[in-house]
Amino acid sequence: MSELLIKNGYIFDPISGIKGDKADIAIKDGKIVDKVSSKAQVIDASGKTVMSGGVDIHTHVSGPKVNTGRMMRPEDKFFRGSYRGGIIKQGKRMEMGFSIPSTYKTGYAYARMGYTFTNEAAMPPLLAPHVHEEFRDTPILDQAAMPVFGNNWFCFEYIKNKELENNAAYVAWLLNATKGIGIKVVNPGGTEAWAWGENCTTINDPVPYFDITPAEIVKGLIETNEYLGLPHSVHIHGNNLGNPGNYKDTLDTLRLAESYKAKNKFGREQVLHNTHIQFHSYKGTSWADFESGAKEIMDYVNANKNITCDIGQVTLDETTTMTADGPFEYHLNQLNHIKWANVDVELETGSGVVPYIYDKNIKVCGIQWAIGLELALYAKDLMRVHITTDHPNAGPFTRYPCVIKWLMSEKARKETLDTMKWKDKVIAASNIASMDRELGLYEIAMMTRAGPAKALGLAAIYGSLVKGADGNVAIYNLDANDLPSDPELIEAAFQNTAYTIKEGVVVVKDGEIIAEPHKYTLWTKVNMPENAQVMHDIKEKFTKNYTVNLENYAVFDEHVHNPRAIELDVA
Amino acid sequence: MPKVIENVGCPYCGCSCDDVRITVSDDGKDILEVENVCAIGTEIFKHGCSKDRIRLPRMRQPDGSMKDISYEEAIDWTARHLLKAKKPLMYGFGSTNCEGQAAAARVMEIAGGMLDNCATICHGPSFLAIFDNGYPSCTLGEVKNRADVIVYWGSNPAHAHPRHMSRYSIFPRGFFTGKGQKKRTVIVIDPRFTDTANVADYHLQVKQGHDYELFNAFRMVIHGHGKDLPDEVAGIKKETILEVAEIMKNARFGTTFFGMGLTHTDGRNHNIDIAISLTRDLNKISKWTIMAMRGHYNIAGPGVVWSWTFGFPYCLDLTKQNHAHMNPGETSSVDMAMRDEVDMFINIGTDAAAHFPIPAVKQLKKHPWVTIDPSINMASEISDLHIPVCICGVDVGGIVYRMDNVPIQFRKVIEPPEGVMDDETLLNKIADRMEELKAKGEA
Amino acid sequence: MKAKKTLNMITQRAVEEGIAMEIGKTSRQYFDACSIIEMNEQDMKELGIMKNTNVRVKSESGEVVVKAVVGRQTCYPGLCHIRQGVWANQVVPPRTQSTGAPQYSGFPVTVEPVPNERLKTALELVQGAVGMWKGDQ
Amino acid sequence: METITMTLVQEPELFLECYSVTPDLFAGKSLAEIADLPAHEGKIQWKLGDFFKFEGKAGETAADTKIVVNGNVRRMKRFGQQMTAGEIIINSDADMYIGGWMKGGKITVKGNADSFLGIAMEGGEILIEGDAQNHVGSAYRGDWRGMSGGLIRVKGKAGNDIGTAMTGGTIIIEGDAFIHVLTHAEGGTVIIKGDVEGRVGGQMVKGDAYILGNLLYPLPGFKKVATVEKEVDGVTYTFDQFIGDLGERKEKKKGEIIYGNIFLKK
Repeated sequence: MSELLIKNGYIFDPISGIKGDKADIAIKDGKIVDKVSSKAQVIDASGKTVMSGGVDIHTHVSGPKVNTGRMMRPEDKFFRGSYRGGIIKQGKRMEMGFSIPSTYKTGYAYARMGYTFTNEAAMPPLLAPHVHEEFRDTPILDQAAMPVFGNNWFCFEYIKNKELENNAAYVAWLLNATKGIGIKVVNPGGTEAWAWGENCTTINDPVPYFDITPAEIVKGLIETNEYLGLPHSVHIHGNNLGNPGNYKDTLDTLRLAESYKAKNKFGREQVLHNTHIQFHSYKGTSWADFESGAKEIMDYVNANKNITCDIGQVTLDETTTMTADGPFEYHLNQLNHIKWANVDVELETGSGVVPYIYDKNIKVCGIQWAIGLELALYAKDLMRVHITTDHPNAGPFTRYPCVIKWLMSEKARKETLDTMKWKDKVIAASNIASMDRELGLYEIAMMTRAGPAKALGLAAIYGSLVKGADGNVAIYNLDANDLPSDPELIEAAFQNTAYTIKEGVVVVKDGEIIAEPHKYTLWTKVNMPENAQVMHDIKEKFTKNYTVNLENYAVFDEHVHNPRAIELDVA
Repeated sequence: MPKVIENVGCPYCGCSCDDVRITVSDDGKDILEVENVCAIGTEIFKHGCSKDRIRLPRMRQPDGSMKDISYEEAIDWTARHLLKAKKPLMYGFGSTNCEGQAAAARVMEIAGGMLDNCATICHGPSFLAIFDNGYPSCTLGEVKNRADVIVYWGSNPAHAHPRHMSRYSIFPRGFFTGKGQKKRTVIVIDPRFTDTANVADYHLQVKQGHDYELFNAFRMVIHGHGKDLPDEVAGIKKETILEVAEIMKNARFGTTFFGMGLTHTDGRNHNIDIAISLTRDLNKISKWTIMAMRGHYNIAGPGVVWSWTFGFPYCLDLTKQNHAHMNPGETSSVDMAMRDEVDMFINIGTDAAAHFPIPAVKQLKKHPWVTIDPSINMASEISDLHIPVCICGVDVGGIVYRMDNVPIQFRKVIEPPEGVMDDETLLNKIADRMEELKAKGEA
Repeated sequence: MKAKKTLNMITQRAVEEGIAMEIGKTSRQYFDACSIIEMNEQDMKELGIMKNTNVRVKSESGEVVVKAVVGRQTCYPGLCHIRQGVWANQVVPPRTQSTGAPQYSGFPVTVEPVPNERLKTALELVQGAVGMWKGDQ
Repeated sequence: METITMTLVQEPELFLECYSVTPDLFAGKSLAEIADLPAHEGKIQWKLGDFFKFEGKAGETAADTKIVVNGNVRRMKRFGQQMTAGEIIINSDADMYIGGWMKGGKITVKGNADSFLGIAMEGGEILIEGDAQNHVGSAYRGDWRGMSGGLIRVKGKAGNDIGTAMTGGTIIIEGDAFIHVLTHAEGGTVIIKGDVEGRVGGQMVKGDAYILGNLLYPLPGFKKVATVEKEVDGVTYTFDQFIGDLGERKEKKKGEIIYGNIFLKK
């Protein structure tokens, strides 16, 4: 029986509505409780900010394309270790890489920022054992992964034939087989088209051969998701990412959710999560007249409660883009001519990886930076708008503290803007310079833990300090009543916690890893009767089209690390 | 009652076939029958249950003979020598599961040494090319279901990957390729008239060592400079180049499979690098992918595991504690051997003594040499210590990565000989022992 | 007649070698599969080499005696092939062009008939190279 | 300029990484402090003083510091790595990474240098009086930003990968070179006074190669466009000018297509 008492911190817990009150947090046997005995270990948090452990709703940290990025970029490691004043080994294993960190660095670096849960944003089902192997080697963090469904041949056929129940049975089967948590959609139809070198850039472009449109795919998957009542909603990276003028396609995608209402027992209210919405909020007709569409997009999001999003903030770094949007990565490579990796995955999905430099001296990069921040600053309900960098696409997750700084400080935004070569053009093409909104700690807590946890349907366990939740706590060196006027100090406080506590165990103290307790793999277990038709279809496709045998496809139990199932019953 | 085990993975080549059917004896110790497997795979399973498997570590004695010792002694000896060496090298992993490769990473991080795998002498140059130019690839099912043009360049699957053509590339009938071989065009580019060339529609007998020039010529055609080609490039006539380039351009889905013919010759990585450039070019007008014909069933594994562990797939220098370094040519096994940069050698799941050029073997043999392998091989017969282990895919399961980096879950089919450890257990025990010795200040 | 000619040597995998390797490197099968050099018939004629006779192959880094054959997978004149393995590696130059991969393919060798010389076993070659060979026991 | 002389007194058993031997790290330090600087032999961290004896005096700044290395340091790597100013003179052969990532100053090696000489160099000057091995002025693995400035002169011969992914600066090889010159280059100049086996300018977008000897296997991707007179390293020759790589993507500047050039001495 372990007990821990965190005393006198300023508590920010949007799930329970606590806005900076001075209070104690008690943890017993890994869970938040009302009180603990006098034998409890005490942490003095006076003058410090206390939040639940951070929850990342969308990050690419584990699995085949992340690892392809690591493998193909030795230069992302070179001179970024101790050579250049990098990290000294703190945990059991060394930490490597900047934009695509090693699994060990991933675990340690998230923990140092006070995060305890991440949701891997795209798991190709065929390659699921790889994702789970990386989970095993990622310390501290609890992790989940979303299998991709938006270009899956089974889903195409069931949705085209309007067989909702069959599609639901297939989705449930696949979540079980891959130990996945929810439905991810990436460039619906477009990635399948890319297998023939084509793309779907609007929601109405037909998918070659399959005679279905992205709009039908998305609606079919929303219906499936709500039929099953999964903890998370459909999680979408829509068509036409990254192109000028795409905000219209984004609005088209968002409107697909209009007639749907969330049905689930997990407290989730949205039916669609639009991820890295910054990449989808572009106006203009070319890179020459490129401008922000943040206002149009966020006006729509603000007005529609059944939508959540994360921002995908550009951090102005040299990074590595990676997505299941295969055609986009090819397109990007044609622009920057650096190396390009691509992996089309049979019957299911694809992906691409391209290094990218968001140079603050390039106008477009500056505008992209502005758009992400505008989206957050226009948002009315920050429970529905989450901080991400679409790690590592718009920048590495290790820059979250910097993103928080920009959101909390107009001065910090101005300072960054002032370093840009095309500052005036960036200002002309966006509204960032006129925005004086500064977010507070409560809003940051919404955007970094409470909101994502609620959208994931996991708020009873993560992102919250309510009784019964996991004892995951981040204590930051920030006096909530006397925030530093120097924004750099805000960034520094969020970069390295005073304490990070994972299930009641202090894992980080003063920014240093001191313990590596066990971690969980979260997944969604749908209990429903076996569907004979679907099992027949699965067997047939495995016999005829897959190159891996059905019996070797589902992740073997011994390869799922410390599983923690979210269960639900479907009659 | 003999038992039939289905869906068994074959621990031979990079095809990592997972449809093997094995009948095992009542007591689970013998393999009675093996089906759906090539001639080479059959031998592996046969050997797995042979009665003369080594069961105990063997230490070389001053008179040159080998003496059985306990696992504990072998683990302690290895741990102490690893700690003592200034720059120990662990090399191999051609036949090790990923769990073992992850444990090896832990061992060498504690030991502060060098960690390398067989890719260093096989597809290492392909990694170099991937570093420089990326890797537009796909899974093998994409080839099976979609490809209408197949190129084997410097690779000979008829010999090195016996079921590759039938399972994945030329013959299978996939979703969009219902007519199988009839609708596929096969191009083999090789200086020899290989058995693979024998089933091809086109065999381009390139002048050995001049593949780079031929790739350059194809790229010129794709970029619209076909007319500027000389009459012959690398032994291939201009008309042939133009004709084959036209086939490539008109493919619906093409794949280039390349092998040692490119990685072992002059230019090494650049031959692959330009092949990747050609693939990229072709994607402007068609859909093309490229894939390395990885040799062993899990030789993609260490590249995958060590990339997530350290960020580099091979040739790792872990001597600096806080960060890893990699630069083939410096940190690669054969180069280090020839330069005499290492002072201890662990050969695991391969046979460096047979597969390294002999001058490199002589250099490594100057220092303590440990072989970790189920079998007697050349390395075991010159080593100071030979530690037997289970055979992955036969008496231990685990995850392996197929040539297209698809993870395949291998099953255990028979019980290992009594007392024999698997790689993961052995390596973790060596790591634990090193930590113990360090804690005691005996390092 | 004894002639010398510089050929371009490569070493690659063969299915016979693969099978034999799994049987064991000390096996007869491995010996039979790997101790041969495949050459073009024209080169053999020029060098005065009878089919299936022993030849000495010399490179910048070593030499080895192997049996000369015309392989099924033919080489063009000037190109020769020894299957990957112990015999080939007696002559493969360890230079890597700073890539880590030795020069397994494309290095000059001279081939001369030595019909009366004996082929060595794999073990004799490897143990011999490191000073451990004590003769057949 | 102050001179500090370091003389080898103890040979390392393996190879020693002398990343601390730069004018930048020596400047402003006493002899004892310099002798205390780290050097790695495998996993063992030694001090420079374990291998060298030091005499003379370091300058206040890097630019004011000259380091003379005596004794056979053939098995020592990384001299002058990342140096920004000052001078190093090595009176023997030296191993890999001489002047790697160098930004300024000058390095002279009186003997041969091994591979990765001046990789990713940004400025300054390297003179090798003997031969160099492979990857002279190349990029680090995977980086598309190779040597971008400065001058490397090798009086002897060099191996493969000269100026791979080069973007600027000049490399002069006075002897022969093997294969892969200016591969993937996007700028820079390589002059080879001897013969080259082949593969000059493959995948090159931009850059200039001058070859005074023979080019045994020219790439098909280069096309002869002119005969020109050019001054190379102080001497004027007549060259055939070839443009390419016609198989690689091309960039336009002010509407004109930019090519890589190979100038072959007539």
